[in-house]
Amino acid sequence: MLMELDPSTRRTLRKALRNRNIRVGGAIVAAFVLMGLLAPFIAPYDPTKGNLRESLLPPCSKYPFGTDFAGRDVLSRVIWGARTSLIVSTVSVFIAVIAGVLVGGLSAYVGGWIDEVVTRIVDVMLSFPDILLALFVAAIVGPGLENVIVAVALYNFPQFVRIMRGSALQVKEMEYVEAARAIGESNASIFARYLLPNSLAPIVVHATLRTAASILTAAGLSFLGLGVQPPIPEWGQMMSDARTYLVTAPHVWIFPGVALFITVLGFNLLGDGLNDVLNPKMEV
Amino acid sequence: MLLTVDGLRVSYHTDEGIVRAVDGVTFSLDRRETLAVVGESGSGKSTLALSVMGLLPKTARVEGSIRFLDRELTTMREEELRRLRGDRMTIVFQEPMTALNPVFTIGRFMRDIYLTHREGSEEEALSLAREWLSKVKVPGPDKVLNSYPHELSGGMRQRVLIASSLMLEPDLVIMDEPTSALDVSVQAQILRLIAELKSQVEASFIFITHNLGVAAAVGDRVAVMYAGRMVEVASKEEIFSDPMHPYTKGLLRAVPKVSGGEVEPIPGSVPSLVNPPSGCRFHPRCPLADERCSEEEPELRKVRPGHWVACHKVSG
Amino acid sequence: MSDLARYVIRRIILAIPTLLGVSVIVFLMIHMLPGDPAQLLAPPEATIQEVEMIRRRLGLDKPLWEQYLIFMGNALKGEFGKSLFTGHTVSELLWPAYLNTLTLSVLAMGFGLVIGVLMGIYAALRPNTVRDQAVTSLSLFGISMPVFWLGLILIEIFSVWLRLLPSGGSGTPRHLILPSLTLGLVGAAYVGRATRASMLEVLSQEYVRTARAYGLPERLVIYVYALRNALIPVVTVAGLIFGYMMAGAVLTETVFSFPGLGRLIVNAIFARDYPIVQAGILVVATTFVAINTAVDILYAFINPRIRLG
Amino acid sequence: MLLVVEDLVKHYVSGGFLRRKEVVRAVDGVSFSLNAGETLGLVGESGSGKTTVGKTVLRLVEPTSGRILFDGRDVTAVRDLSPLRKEMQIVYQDPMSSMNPRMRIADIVGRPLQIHGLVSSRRERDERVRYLLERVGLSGDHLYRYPHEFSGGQRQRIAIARALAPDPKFIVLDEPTSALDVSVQAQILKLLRSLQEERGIAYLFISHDLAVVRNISHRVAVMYAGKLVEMADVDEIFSDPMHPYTKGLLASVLEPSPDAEAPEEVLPGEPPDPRNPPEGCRFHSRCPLADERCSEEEPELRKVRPGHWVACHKV
Repeated sequence: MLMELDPSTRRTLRKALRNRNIRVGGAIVAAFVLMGLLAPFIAPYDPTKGNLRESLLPPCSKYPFGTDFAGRDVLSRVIWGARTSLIVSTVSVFIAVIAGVLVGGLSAYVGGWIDEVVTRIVDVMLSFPDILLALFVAAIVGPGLENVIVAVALYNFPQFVRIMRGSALQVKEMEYVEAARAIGESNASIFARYLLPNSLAPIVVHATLRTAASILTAAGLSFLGLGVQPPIPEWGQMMSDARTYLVTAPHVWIFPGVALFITVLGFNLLGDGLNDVLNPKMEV
Repeated sequence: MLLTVDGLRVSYHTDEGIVRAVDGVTFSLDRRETLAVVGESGSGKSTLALSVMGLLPKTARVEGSIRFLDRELTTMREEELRRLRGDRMTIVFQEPMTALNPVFTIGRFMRDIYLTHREGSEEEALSLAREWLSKVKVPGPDKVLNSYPHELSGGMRQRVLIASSLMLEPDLVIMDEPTSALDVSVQAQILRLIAELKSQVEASFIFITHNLGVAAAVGDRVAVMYAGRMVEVASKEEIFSDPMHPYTKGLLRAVPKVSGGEVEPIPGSVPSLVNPPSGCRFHPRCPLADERCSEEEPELRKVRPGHWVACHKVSG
Repeated sequence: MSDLARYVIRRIILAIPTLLGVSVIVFLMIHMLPGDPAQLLAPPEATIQEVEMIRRRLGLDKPLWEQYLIFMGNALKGEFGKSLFTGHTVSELLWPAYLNTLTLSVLAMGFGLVIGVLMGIYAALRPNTVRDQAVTSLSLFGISMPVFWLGLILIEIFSVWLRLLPSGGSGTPRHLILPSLTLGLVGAAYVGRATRASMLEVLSQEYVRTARAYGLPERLVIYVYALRNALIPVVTVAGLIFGYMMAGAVLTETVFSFPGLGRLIVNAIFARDYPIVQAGILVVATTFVAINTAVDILYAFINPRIRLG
Repeated sequence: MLLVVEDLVKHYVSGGFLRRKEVVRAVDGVSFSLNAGETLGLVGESGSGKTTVGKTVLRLVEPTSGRILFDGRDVTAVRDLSPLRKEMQIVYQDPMSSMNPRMRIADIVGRPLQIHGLVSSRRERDERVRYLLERVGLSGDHLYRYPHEFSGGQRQRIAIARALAPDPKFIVLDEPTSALDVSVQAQILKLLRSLQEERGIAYLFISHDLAVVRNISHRVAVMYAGKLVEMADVDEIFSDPMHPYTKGLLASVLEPSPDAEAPEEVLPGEPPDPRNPPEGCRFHSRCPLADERCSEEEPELRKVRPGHWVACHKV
């Protein structure tokens, strides 16, 4: 019974597997995740140890992506960088989703002055556009892996509150919620059985898209020197280091940039595809 | 004949399969005549209207012939068709709420229609619009010209659309459930208005509705559609006093009346257009159906002068 | 009072609590930092007596709410105290940088809007065709592109290879081209996506079908009847993107060594020059709130229905 | 009397901070009663407040004032609505939007049974649901399907099964056949009637369609702009309507007959804006009989004959 999928889930799944965005995006994301997980096994060199005599080598057979100023293998650092981005983006988005869904969902369901206060707080948080809130947090707590996660989570949180709240407000007005009250469902049961499951589709889509944005934000912070600190390999930080050798050794910033771009693209494709499947609009 | 539709078929490809929205419809319309087309959901009546207007989505496949003013519409270039639309043939849709552009005033809309099809000045356009708004009994036409759609009631919006579609004195006016979204009392007003306008203009009307009472009130002739086909066409008098197709008969028995009396449901439900029943599409719900009905598709044939029926079980 | 006037006033008044919230957060920054604010605001080599003097001079010994009122009073006058290290007042440093960033953002926004809206319409008019997919992919690339990486690539192409444009610095209009192009391309991608989605939605509306049913020429239907409606949500997106540009300029400015607000803030963070950080963030956030309020008001002018809300 | 509604009022107040304050008088002093096993048809045009009456009676909408007695209990006063929810149910116009799209039929129909502790196990629940589905004319095998897999008529049967599940004494039917095709509507009307005969359920049947109301009701109440204007036995109200609005409504109805014509305009204008109803009799602006008094003094609903109530100065 549990093993067999019901027809509508199966249909959604079939639609998802036929969707090109999901296939391409999913493949990229899977490759990125594997790269992050398997970094210790597939990276040819230690990403933190370099040989200064082999500094800034262009791509060659020994170092396919060349080496950086400290003579570290760029390929290995790109591979390990995936792990850093994976941790930062997924953990921060996960925290933001859980907190955002609860706060936004309850705020919408309870309504009244609580909703009013939550909305104001979210408005204030969203008044720090884009990377600015993360920058603000980074300025207070300082750089470092954990702090970047906190900063990025805090920057994602109000967005999920807003989306969940909007979605839940819409669902709350649906007749089936009233019908649930009519048969005597309790508030807790309405929230868990009716409101939450029907509000989640936009959250899933958005979580994917925010993962993409968070990878960019985290890399941006690191690029500014306010993010993940050396020696932990991180793509944004690698590019920042390479700016000094912009002209002489472009391979040092091109490869992490390509990795970053493709990874973000993968999540964005996946998000778009999920949007097509989960929030179908009328066909024109 | 103003309009002749012959063997019209319209189909769409969808995820579920090919939808045969209209499947072999033939009829013609005289000048100054009103044909009421009645059918339940999925009967293809609205698709029929859209195909005459050339407003079907690009994905639709159209076969057969539609001749209007002695010209073939199905093969006509879009630009030529566009010139006919709004000028020689017009359509009034069901939802007056969503049919009007929310960000433009009524005057802007009516002016644009006029200037699209006529050489003339803006003043001429607005004065004609004002004249027609008075003809459809809109109180304060000047104020309405400067109003946005959301500032008008449903009944007023529908009057505006009727004025817009009659303003250029077309030959054919299609009304696609124009009163279905309105209250009973407002529906009565609009139907009365249409009846009065009919005597003032030269146009022919195709009036599409799911409501048998409305069809009886406006139609000279009535066509009954079921699952993409026309099953019976006759004068209003004949169709309501002597219906011949089992579906028409069933429908008339199923509809409750204010004069009282029992209702008799038709068993089953309207078939899917993706995989419609073989033979006569009504046979699974038909009390008279036999083997032939499930195999052979009945043709719409004349059983009496002016009375056409598509049923194996009707003789004559 | 007309509905429109009422709406405009309400929208402006609603921005006030948001701005107050922003100012409180920015004000509290000094107090959220680990350590003694007076110590943080004193030069590193200051003696205990000097720190105490600073504490009194800056009013850090007063109750928090009083400090906030003083902070706000000064902020409203455009005064944010002195930089801790350079000897300049914060205003002297802030406003030129702000102006630079504003110039950069406005240029980028103009560029992004024009390209984005055109791309969006082009794609929406031929949905699911190869050309639509090309445009859609391009905008997806745009939003997936790390802005600093794009900047580096443009430098590599236009400054290193072609030697057409300066790779950094400021002063001449030529210095603005690459940074605003970088920001503008990303902005165009977002605007393009929003326009396409909105245009597709509008094209499926009944009033578009009505316009066609009355034979209105396709050009009128699309560029007037549909576009006017389609741009309503795009205006909102544009407001958000402008904020993104103001803040996203941090990265672009760093890449191009452009003396804007973002770079000022980042450098101040490194130097622990907190008055500058506070002022910079407050100014960006205030601009963002102001723009979004303006957008909402603009909205009411485009869309007659919103005035009732 | 199973249900007694006394002077029910529901005003919606909107606006507030710099928004124009508006009071929508959706329901403005409505009284009626309903016997066990009886159907009261509540007729009115859009904005007449008929749906609000139905929802307020169930306290899905909180009344502004008035009293609702159900089976001797004061519905407006109870704190725990749960026991009442078991006995009073509702069926909506659009069955699709009134069902959680992510629930299976077994859950949709079975939840009321679980909530009110009428079944002790999942198996028992499924058995009951199967029985209910078959009773409303569906196959019991549909248990594990989702609402979107059914046709409109089938969905309405499921909604009826859900309302039936806790074995209620009273069901509000809010335009239950308006979204259905004519041929299917007749099936649902027939089903509702047979269920009433079998279980003695009382119905409040809300509809804008006079013909449907005539078909199913024992008594009929006509609403206009938040007020009851006339109430009488079904045959009497259709054969001898007394309020000018009822008369106008009846004259506006179109019957499928060979000699039908577009109706004469008997009700000019449109229903009033409930935010700003006319003074005096709310119908006076559209009434052919109205005089000065009608525009000043609000007529009471009064008994003009046994069982026939009218609110009109001219009757």
